Order: sequence, then C-alpha cells, then structure tokens
Amino acid sequence: MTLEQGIFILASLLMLGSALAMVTARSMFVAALWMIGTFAGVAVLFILLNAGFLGIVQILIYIGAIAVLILFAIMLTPDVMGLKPGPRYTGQWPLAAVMASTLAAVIVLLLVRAGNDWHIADAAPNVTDFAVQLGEAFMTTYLLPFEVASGVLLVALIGALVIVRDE
Amino acid sequence: MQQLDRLFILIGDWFHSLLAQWLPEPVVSAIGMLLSALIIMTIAAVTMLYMTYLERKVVARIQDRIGPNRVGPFGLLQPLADGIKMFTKEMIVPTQAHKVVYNIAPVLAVTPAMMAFAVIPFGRDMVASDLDIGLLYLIAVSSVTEIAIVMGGWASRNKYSLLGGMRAAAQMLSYEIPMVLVLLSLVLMVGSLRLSDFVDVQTVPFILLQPFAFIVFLISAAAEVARSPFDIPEAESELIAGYHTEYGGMRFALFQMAEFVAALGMACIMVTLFLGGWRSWIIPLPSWLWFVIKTFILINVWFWFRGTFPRLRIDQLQALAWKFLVPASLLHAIMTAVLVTFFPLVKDGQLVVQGAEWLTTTVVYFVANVVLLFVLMLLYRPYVRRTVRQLRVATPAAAARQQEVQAA
Amino acid sequence: MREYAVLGAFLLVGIVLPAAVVIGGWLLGPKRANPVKNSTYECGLETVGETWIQFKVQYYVYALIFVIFDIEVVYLYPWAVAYNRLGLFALVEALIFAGILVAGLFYAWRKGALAWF
Amino acid sequence: MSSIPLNWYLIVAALLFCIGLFGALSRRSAIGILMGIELMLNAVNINLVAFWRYVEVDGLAGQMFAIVVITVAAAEAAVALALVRALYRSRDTVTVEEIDLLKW
Repeated sequence: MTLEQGIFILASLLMLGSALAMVTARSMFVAALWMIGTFAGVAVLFILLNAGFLGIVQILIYIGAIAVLILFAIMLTPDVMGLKPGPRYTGQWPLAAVMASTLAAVIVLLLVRAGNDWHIADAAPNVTDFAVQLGEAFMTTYLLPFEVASGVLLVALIGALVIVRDE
Repeated sequence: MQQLDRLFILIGDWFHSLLAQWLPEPVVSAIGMLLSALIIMTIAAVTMLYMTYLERKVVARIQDRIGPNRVGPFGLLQPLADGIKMFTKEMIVPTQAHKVVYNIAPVLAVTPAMMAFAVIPFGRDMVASDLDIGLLYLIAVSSVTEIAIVMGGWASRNKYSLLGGMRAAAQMLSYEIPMVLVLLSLVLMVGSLRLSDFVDVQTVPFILLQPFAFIVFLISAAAEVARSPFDIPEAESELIAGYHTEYGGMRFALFQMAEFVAALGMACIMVTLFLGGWRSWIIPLPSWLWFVIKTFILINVWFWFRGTFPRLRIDQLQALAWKFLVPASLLHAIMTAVLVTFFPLVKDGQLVVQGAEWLTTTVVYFVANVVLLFVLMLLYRPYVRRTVRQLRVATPAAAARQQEVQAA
Repeated sequence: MREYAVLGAFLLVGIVLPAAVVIGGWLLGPKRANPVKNSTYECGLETVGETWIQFKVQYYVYALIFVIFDIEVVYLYPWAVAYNRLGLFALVEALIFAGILVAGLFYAWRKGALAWF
Repeated sequence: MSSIPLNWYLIVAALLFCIGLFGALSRRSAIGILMGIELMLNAVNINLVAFWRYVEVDGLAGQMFAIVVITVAAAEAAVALALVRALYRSRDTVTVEEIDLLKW
C-alpha cells in the first residue's frame, strides 16, 4: 500500500464516519460540526485528485461560508442545544434507510463489477498554474457560466433577503 | 553575508544529509516537513508569549505607566511566569457544558492560526510550502477560525459566551469581504497567487503603490483578528469576556494564543504583501532579519491601536464594513484593473517594469489611490453628515430636548 | 503534491501541539472539582432561564451576504490571476460580473438589511 | 499515474451520496434535510473531479462543473435556510411533519 492510498483511506474514513455521525446526531449543532468533518475529508480527496484549487475552494466555501451560514441558521431556531425530547427522524426513516442502503449496495456492486473498465487517460492532467488556466477558461470557453453565476448569486441574495427579513 | 543569509537553509540541508545516511529518502523528507512545522510553530508560540509582554509594556508607556517589571530584569520573565501559572491551573469543565465540543474548540482555534505560517516566505528561499494558490489558502484558513469560536461559545452553555461567539463570528465574516476584495487588486498587479511571486515583484513595496489598499487591509485585518478597536468579541464591559468566559487554565490560554498568533500571522502576511517581504531596505542585512524587523514594526502598530482607539460599537463596526469598506475596496479593485492595463507590472509572468520606470509607475499608482480616497470622501460626505445628524437625536429623550430647544 | 504534504504536516503538528498542551495542563493541574465551581459562571450569579436566547435575524443576514460575496472570490481570483494575459474584454466581463453583485449589495442597503438595529 | 484506482473514488462518493440521501429523507428538522442535500452535492462533486482527473485530461469541464455546483449549493443553502427561518417565524417550528399547511 502506498502512502497515497493510506491517505485516501484515512480521508475516506473521516468523511464517511463524519457523514454517518452527522445523520445520526441528536443535536443539530453537533450534526453541523460533523458535516464540517465531512467537508474536510472531501477537500483532502480533491487535493489527492490533483485539484488543489478545488480543495482550497472547498475549505473556503463549504467550511468557511456554507457551514457558518448553517450554524447561524441553527442559532436562530429553538432548541439550540438539542435538548428537547422527541425523535430525530420522521416516521418514514426505516423506509429511507432501506432505500439508501439498497441504492448504496446496487451502485457499489455495479462499480466493483465494472472494475477498472474505464477509458482512463494515461497521463495526469497538466496542472501547472491552474488558477491561470481557470481564469483564461472563464474568459473564453466558460464565459456563460461566469456571467450566469453572478445572476444566480444576485437572485439568491435578493430572494433570501425578501424571505428572511422581519417586516 | 551570503552564508548568513542562507543560514537556516544550510542548517536544514546539513540536517537532511545527516539523516539521509541512515534513513530512506521519503522518511527523511517526511521528518523534514514535520520538523519544519514544529520549529515554525514553536517560534510562533514563543513570539506570541513575548508579544503579550511587549503589548503590556507598550500600552503601559502610552498610558504613562511602567508595565510589568517585577519578574526578572525589566519584567522579561513575566510571560514565562504567566505561562507556568496557566499551565498548572485547574481545568474546570462546567457541568452544563457540552464536554466534547468544549474541549475541542480551543485546540481547533489554534490550528488554523498556526497553519497560516506554512506558506509565508520568511526569507530568501525560506518557505515551508511554496503553494501556487498560497493567497487563496491563507484566506481559506483564516475563515475556519470562526467555527472554533462559535463552537466555544455554544459548548459553554452560557448566554454571554454564545452571544460573544456569534458576535465574533459575525464580525470576522463581515471583514473578510473587504480584505478579500482589496487583495484582489494586488493579485491583478502580480498575476499570481504564489506568495513568493508577490515578494519578487516588489522592487518598490506595494504600500507605496497602493496605500489605500494597505489602509483597508490594515483595518480589516485588525477586525479579523479581533484586535482593538475591533475587540467586540471579548468586550469585557458588555459580554464579560465573550466566547471564552467559561474557559480557564490552559484552554483559556489556547484561545488567547490563537488570537495573538493570528495577529502575528496577519502582520507577517502584511509584510509579505505590502512591505516587500524579506527584501532589504537600504541596509543590507540577511533577508530573514529584515522580515523580522518589518514584522516587529507592524506588531507595534497593533499595540499602538490598542493604546489609542476606543472600542467601536457593533452597529458602527458592521456599518463600516458593509457600507464603506466593501464598496470602497470594489472600486479600488476596478481602478487597479484599469491602471494595470495601461501601466502593467507583470506581463505573461515576466516583470516588465525596470529601473527608472518604477518611479513613474509608483507615482501613477500613488496618485490614483489618493484621488480615489478623495472621491470616496466626497461621495460619503452627505451620508456621514446625515448619520451624524440622526445620531444626535437617536434617543427619545434627546429628541424631546431638541424640540424644546427649537420651541424656545 | 509536495506543497500539500507540507500543509498536511502543519495540520498534524497544529492539532497535536495544542492538544498535548491541554493534556499536559490537565495532568499538572489540581483536580478538586465541586458543584459550585463547576456551575456556569455568568457574572457570578445563578444562571437564569434557558441558555438559548433569541438571536436577531440580522446575524443571518450578514452571513447570507457574506456567502454570496465569498463565492465571488472563486470567480474573480482566477480572473485576476489571468488578467495580464487577457485583453480589455476581460475587464468588461468582470465589470458586468461585479456590477450585478453590487446591485445586490445596494438592494440590501436600500432595504435596510445592512443596518444593525 | 496515480496509485489509487478510479473505482475507489466512485465507491466512496456513492456511499457518501447514500448517507446524504438517508439524512435528507429521514430527518425531522428542515435544517437536517438541507445538510443531507449538501452531502449529496459533495458526493456528486467528488465524482465530477474524479472523472476529470482520470478521463478528461486536457480540459477543465469537470472542475468547472464542480465550481458551478458549489455556487448553486451555496445559493440553495442561503434561500432554503431563509425559508426555514420564515417558517419558524410563522409556524413556530422547524419540524417538517408539523409544516402541513398544504396537506388538507
């Protein structure tokens, strides 16, 4: 086993373990903290995939922004400490569990059977100065996503502000 | 001189070759990485201890006092005494607290502050990790601290802690935006996110080219690391001690340490981005020594702030961030983008400004910054006047008084 | 890859070092807990009521605007890095991008969402 | 060539997706559902980047797609949490079972 594989396994265990802890935690706040653990694991996977830029963006956006937003939203709800009695799950949770585990089993089985039968390229992607490549791509091929993104963000901002304000 | 400049690199190489005699190469480089991390963090921790001493001395001088002078000569052993005291104190965990989160929070507060040092070039070729997206990494790491603070505030189960934690997080995230936008204009000039490239380009330090950016960054950085006048998160008079009210002993020390180390890290970042990093000014000293000197100057600027400014109120603080700094830094970035098209510093990864051209470039950028500052002042004059007028009649009592005055 | 390995080393040491300090302090310090000492501090008085306090929605509003502007970073930083290789076209595009977001900021300002009451 | 087969990434992503799915389907709290959805989006991103790394070599489509997904995820979280807050204000609860105004 190489070092790379070891890191991959550790990061995956961290990620999946945190994800499991997240969906089973009683307190919403603790669940959000586990979610941050999952995001960190995903960031490590991105870095292992030679996508260091995305790994850092994952930390910046998911951990630094979205997780904080969720924590703030939890603070606005009652039962911040997660002490109120009552079930964590809705009545349909056994059904959900069966569905999710069936789906997982099917996909994993298919993937294992497919083995390494992918059109895998021989070389690793050329990632020197990735940010520059990305910037040039934004101004040429991917100009539309670049401009649409600002529109999406504007709509989200205005929509959320309209909904959330106490008038 | 050459030898002295490369002192630490030579020691590192010597150590590396020493280990390589017995151990295989991957193990040696792993040990090297861990050791460099350990050494840099230890230096940061010791510097942090003496920053507390220096702060007390400097603030004492500003307030016409002497400051710590009992333990050791000039009180130089005071921080050690404080450290030992913290270390041997009883560790109390409130019964009501969420034990696990309560214990993890202080550790997680220190980690991101320490991790910032990984990409800072301390001297010529002296950088632990010359990441090609170093600047983005710094921003990402500094935004993780908020979570540790919210965790600490929440786990204590104390109203003041929770409130302090939320306020701290709100303040930090508000000031992250102007900081990021103002760095955008530097990135436009340099065309890279690698911190060593920033140092390479700065034949003339960017503080002269972009003074406005430096001021905005200084303000946002002070807020980001909760130095006064932005120390609302731990405003004693309003929130007892903010998010670390319930913490004592070593855990409290870790929160303090996180704050001081973050301030130190910010000073290092500012030196790298605005003061030319390890480049020597006039006197040819070793590059790392110049870095230390510049950092020392900036740290004293923090202490000078602490001794001089009163604390801002939270509404004023948020208004400053969103209503002034964000639009101003955006305007600044746009202005820089226009300037860069006519007076580029870097083209296709190559520095294009040579010799005497630096003079014209510097003057152009400096004048543009000053003009921007004046334009902003003109734009904001009516707004500021209106706000001041509103503040005068803010309370009902004051409004009644004003009506009385007008009637009479 | 080496650059990221160094970051991993920093992460490892950055967690182990403070954790060791906390454990060391716990080992060295006295351990004489009692109920009064372990009660919530809060100004030295008994805690009144639930810990939970109704937070203003304003905290959420700031976090919201912050998220929107933080994502802008992901788009604008690559643009800024590549800027000296691109032409005036890039400036115009980024101006449109930033302009749309500034419109959002000014909408929030006009609606009073930036004020802290 | 990396020592990690593409399969490993796909399996891990699938598992993460299913855990997120379970969270989204079973949680009572609306915020819990939202967090489950965030996990699912992350799983999708792992797949996108893994395929970019192993299959698409001279292109940026995989990463670009991941960035767009992150953007949309953030926008979605912002609006959804605003909705949760509005629901809490009008109905005094964030539990999805009790939000049944449309169930007649």
